[in-house]
Amino acid sequence: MDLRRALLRAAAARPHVLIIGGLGTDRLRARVEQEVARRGWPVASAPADADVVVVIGRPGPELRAVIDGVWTGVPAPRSQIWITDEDEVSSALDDSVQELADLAAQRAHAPRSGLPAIHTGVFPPEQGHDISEQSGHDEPGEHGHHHHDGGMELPGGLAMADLGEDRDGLALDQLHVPLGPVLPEWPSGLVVDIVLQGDVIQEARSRFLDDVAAVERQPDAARALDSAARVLALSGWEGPAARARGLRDVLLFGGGETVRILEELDDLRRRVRRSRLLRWVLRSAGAGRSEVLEALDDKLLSARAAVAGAGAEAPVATDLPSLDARLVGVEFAAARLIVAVADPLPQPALARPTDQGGAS
Amino acid sequence: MITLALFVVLAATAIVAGALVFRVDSMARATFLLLLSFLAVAGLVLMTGLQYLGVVIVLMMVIEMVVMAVFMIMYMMNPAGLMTMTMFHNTRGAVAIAATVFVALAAGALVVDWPVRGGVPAPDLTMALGESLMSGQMLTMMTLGVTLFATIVGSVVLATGRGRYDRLGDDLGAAESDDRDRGGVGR
Amino acid sequence: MNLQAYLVVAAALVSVGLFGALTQQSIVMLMMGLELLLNGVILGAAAFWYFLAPAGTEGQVLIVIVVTAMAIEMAAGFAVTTAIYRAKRIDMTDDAAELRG
Amino acid sequence: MNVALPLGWAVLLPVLLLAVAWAAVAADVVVAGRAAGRPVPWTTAAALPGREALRLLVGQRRRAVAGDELLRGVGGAVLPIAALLAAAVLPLGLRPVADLGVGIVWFNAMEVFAWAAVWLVGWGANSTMSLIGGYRFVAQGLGWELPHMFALITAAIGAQSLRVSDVVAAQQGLWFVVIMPVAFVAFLLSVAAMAFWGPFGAPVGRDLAGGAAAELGGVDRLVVLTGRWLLLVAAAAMAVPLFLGGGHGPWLPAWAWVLVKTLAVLAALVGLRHRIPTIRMERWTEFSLVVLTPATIAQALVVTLVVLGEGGV
Repeated sequence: MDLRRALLRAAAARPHVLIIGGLGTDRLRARVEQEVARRGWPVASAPADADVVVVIGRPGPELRAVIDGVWTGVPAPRSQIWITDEDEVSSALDDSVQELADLAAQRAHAPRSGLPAIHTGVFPPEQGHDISEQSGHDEPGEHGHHHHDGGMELPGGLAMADLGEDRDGLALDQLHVPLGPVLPEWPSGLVVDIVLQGDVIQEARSRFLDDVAAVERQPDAARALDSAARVLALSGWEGPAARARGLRDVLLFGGGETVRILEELDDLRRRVRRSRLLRWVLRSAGAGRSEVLEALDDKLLSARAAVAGAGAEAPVATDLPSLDARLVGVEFAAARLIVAVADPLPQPALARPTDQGGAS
Repeated sequence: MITLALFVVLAATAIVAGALVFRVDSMARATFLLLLSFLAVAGLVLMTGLQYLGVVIVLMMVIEMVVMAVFMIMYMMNPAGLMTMTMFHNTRGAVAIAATVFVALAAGALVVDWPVRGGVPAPDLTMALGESLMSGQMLTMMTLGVTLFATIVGSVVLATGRGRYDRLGDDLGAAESDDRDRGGVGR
Repeated sequence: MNLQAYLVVAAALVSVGLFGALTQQSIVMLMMGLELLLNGVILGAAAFWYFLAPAGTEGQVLIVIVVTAMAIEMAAGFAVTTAIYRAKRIDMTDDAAELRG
Repeated sequence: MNVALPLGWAVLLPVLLLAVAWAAVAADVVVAGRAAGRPVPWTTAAALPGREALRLLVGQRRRAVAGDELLRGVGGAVLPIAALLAAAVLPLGLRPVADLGVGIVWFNAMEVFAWAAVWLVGWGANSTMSLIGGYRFVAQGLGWELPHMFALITAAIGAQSLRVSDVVAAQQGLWFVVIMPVAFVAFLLSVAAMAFWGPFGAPVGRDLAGGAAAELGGVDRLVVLTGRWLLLVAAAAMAVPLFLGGGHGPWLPAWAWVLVKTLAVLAALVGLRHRIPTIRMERWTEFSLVVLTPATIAQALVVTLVVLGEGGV
C-alpha cells in the first residue's frame, strides 16, 4: 500500500494540465498558463492526456455541460479545480497535486463502470449535437439524441456520415463535428460546427458558447501576442510560441522593463520574418504570399507599437460570419491557423440568429 | 519438428485469415486480415530459403494493404462494420466453383507423380535472382518495368479529376494554378 | 515438409480467393479476392522452385512477376474504381453494367 | 559470412534502445526548455522520461465507444515491436544481432509496419482527430518512402551487398556520406518522418489535439509514445552503419564508435527539431515526390557509375 502511495505521489509530481475557460477569461487563463509554465508542467493536448482539469472563470450552462463531458474522458488519477481569482491560482494547483496523490480521493473519483469512455473527438457527441442544433433554447443537462438529417443512427449513438461532393468531384462521406471549445491553441469559448470531408472543411458555422454580454477585454498588445503565440504553436514552433506567451505574461502581470520587452519582441519578429521554412509552410494560394504569416507579423508589430506607447491602431477583430466564410474549403491544419490568426470577438452589434438548425 | 509446427501454424494462419476477409463486417478488419494472410505466406516463402522475396512481400504488402484500407473506407458504405450487412451475390454458384477448383488443384497436387528434386539452391539466392533478371530474364524485367510505367501513367489519367490543363490553362501558361491548397514546389 | 503440403495450402488460398472474387459486390472487395488468389500463386511458385528446380531461378522470377502483377492490379483497379465512382457514384459490380462482357 | 552476435544480445538490444531513447527524450526536454526561454536543469530532464512513464503506467486506460479496440491495441503494440525488429540488423560494433543477407530490405520492411500501426491506432479510437492523424501519416509515408528506399539502395550499391555488416566493412576507408551526401540527407529526413517526430509530427500534431494518439490514455499511450521514440532511435542508429562508417574509427573500440555516432546523429536531429516548424502534408508530399525522389535516383546513379568505374561487380 505504501508503495502504491509512493508511486502515485511520484506520478503526480508533474501533471499535464487542461485549461478550460469561457469567453472573457483570457487574463485568468494567461495567469494559469504562466504559473503552469513556471512549474514546468506541460499543457495537455486532449482530455486523454490530462491529469488536472482547470476550469477558470464562471462557466455558463453550455460550457458546464461540455466540461462534464470532458471530465468523463479524463483518465484517473485526475483532479478538477475551479479558479475564479488570480490569487487562488498557485494554491489551487498545489491542491490538485495533493488530490492526484491521494489514493482515497482517487478511488472516490474513479468511474465505477469500468474505464472512462472515449467519445468522438475531444468533444462528447451527445453534448456536441445538442448544442449545435439547439443552442439558445435548450436547457442544459437535457441530452436527447438529435441527429442531422440524412444521418442514420448507429450503435453507440453516433451519427452516420452522409455523402457530399468533394473538391475533386467525388461523392464522399461528410462528418458533422464541432471544433472546440476544448482544443489546444483555441480561442476561449469558441465553437465552430463544421462539416468535414476527409480533412477538408466543407461548411463552418462558428459561435461563442454562453453568449456573454459584457466581455472583459485584454489590452491589445497582450491579445495580439496571445494570438501570435497560438499561430506559432500550431506551426510547430513551440519555442518562439513560449517566448511570445512569456512576453504576454510580462505585459499583463508586470515583471519586466519596457526596453527588454521591446528587444525580445524585435528578436521574435526577426526570427519569424527570416524563417524561409516558416514562409514555405504557411504560404497560401497567391504568388508566394502568406496571409497567415503577414497577419502574424502584423500582430507582433502592433504589439510592439502598443508597448512602445505609440498610438497604434487596435487590431481589427474578425467577426464570426467572415471567419466562417474563410474556413470553407480549407484543409484542417490551415483552418486551425486561420482561427488562431482571426482571434474572433463576439460582436454585440450584430445580432446573430443562434437557434437555427445544424450546420447542414 | 519445429519446421513442421511452423509450417502448420503459418499455413493455418494464411488460410483462416484469408477466409475471414470475406466474413467480417469491418472494412478495416478485412484489409488487415488479408495482410495477415500475406504475412503468413511471406513466412512460408522465407521457409523455402527465399529471403529476399519473402521480405519484399512483407514490405510491399504492408504498404499495399494500408493504401487499400484508405480506398476501401473511401468508397464503401459502413466502413467500420457497425451495421451488419451482406455484400455477397450468387454465393451458391461461387461456393461450387471454388470447391471444385480446390478439389481439382489439391487432387492434382497429391496425385501427380512429381519429378525428383533437381540440383541445389545457389549459395546466394538474391544474387542469383539479380543476375538472372539482368541477363537471361532481362526481357521479363524490361516488360515489367514498361508495364509498371504504363500503369502509373494510365492510373493517374484515369483517376485524376483535374489535370494540368485545368490547373494551368490550355496553353499551360498560367503563372499560377488556381489550386485551393498549394503544394510544396512549382505552380 | 513436402511439395504436396505446400501445394494444398496454395490451392486452398486460390479457391478462397476465387470465392471472394466471385461473390463480392464491392469492386474493392473483389480485388481483395484477386489478391488472395495471387497469394496462393506466390506460394505455389515458391514451392515448385524449392522442391523441383532449386538450381534455376525461374521460380523466383515468377514470384517477382506475380508480385508486380498484384501492384498493377491494385493500381489499375483503384484508378478504374475512382473513374467509375466519379462518373456514376457506383462501387458495386452489379451496378456497373457496361463493364459486363 | 555470418557474423551475428550471440543470442543473448537479443535480450540486451531492447534495453540498449530504451536507454538511448531515454537520453534522447531528456536531451529533447533540455533543448525545448532552452528554445522556450525556460531552461530545464539537467537533473530534472534526466529523470523526466521515467517520471512520464510512471505517470502513464499509473494512469487509467480508456475504451472507445463503438471503436475498434482490437485494431487499436494491435496497432499500438506493433509500433515498438517493429522498431525492435528493425534494430535487429543494426551492427552494435561490427556485428548485428541478426546478420541477415537482406538486412537492408528487412530494416525497410519492419519500418513500414509503422504505416499500418499509426493508421490502426488512429482508426481504432473512432474519433475524428485520431483518424485525420492516421491519414496524415499515410500521406506522409507515401511521401518519404520512395526517397528513403533510394537512399537505402544507394548505400547497398556502394557496398554491393544488402547485408548491413558488408556495408560497414565497405566503409573501412571512406565513409559513404562523402560519396552519397544526398542519400544521407534524404535518409535523415525520412528518419524523422517515419517516427512522425519533430517537423514531421503532424500525424500527432497539436492542431489535432494529439492526432492519432489523441484518445489514448494510460499504458496504451505509453506504448505508442515509446514505440515512436524507439523507431526514431533505431532509424537514426541505422544512419551510422549505412553512411557514417559504422564501428570504424581510431582509438575507440567499435561499439563505442557506434554509440558515439548514434548519439551524435540523435543530437543533431534533436537540436534541429526546435528550429524547424511542423511541415504540412501537402507541402511535403509534393516536395518529396518532385524534388527528393529524382535527387535520390540521381544519387544512386552517380554511386553506381563510381562503383562501375572502380571495377566493381
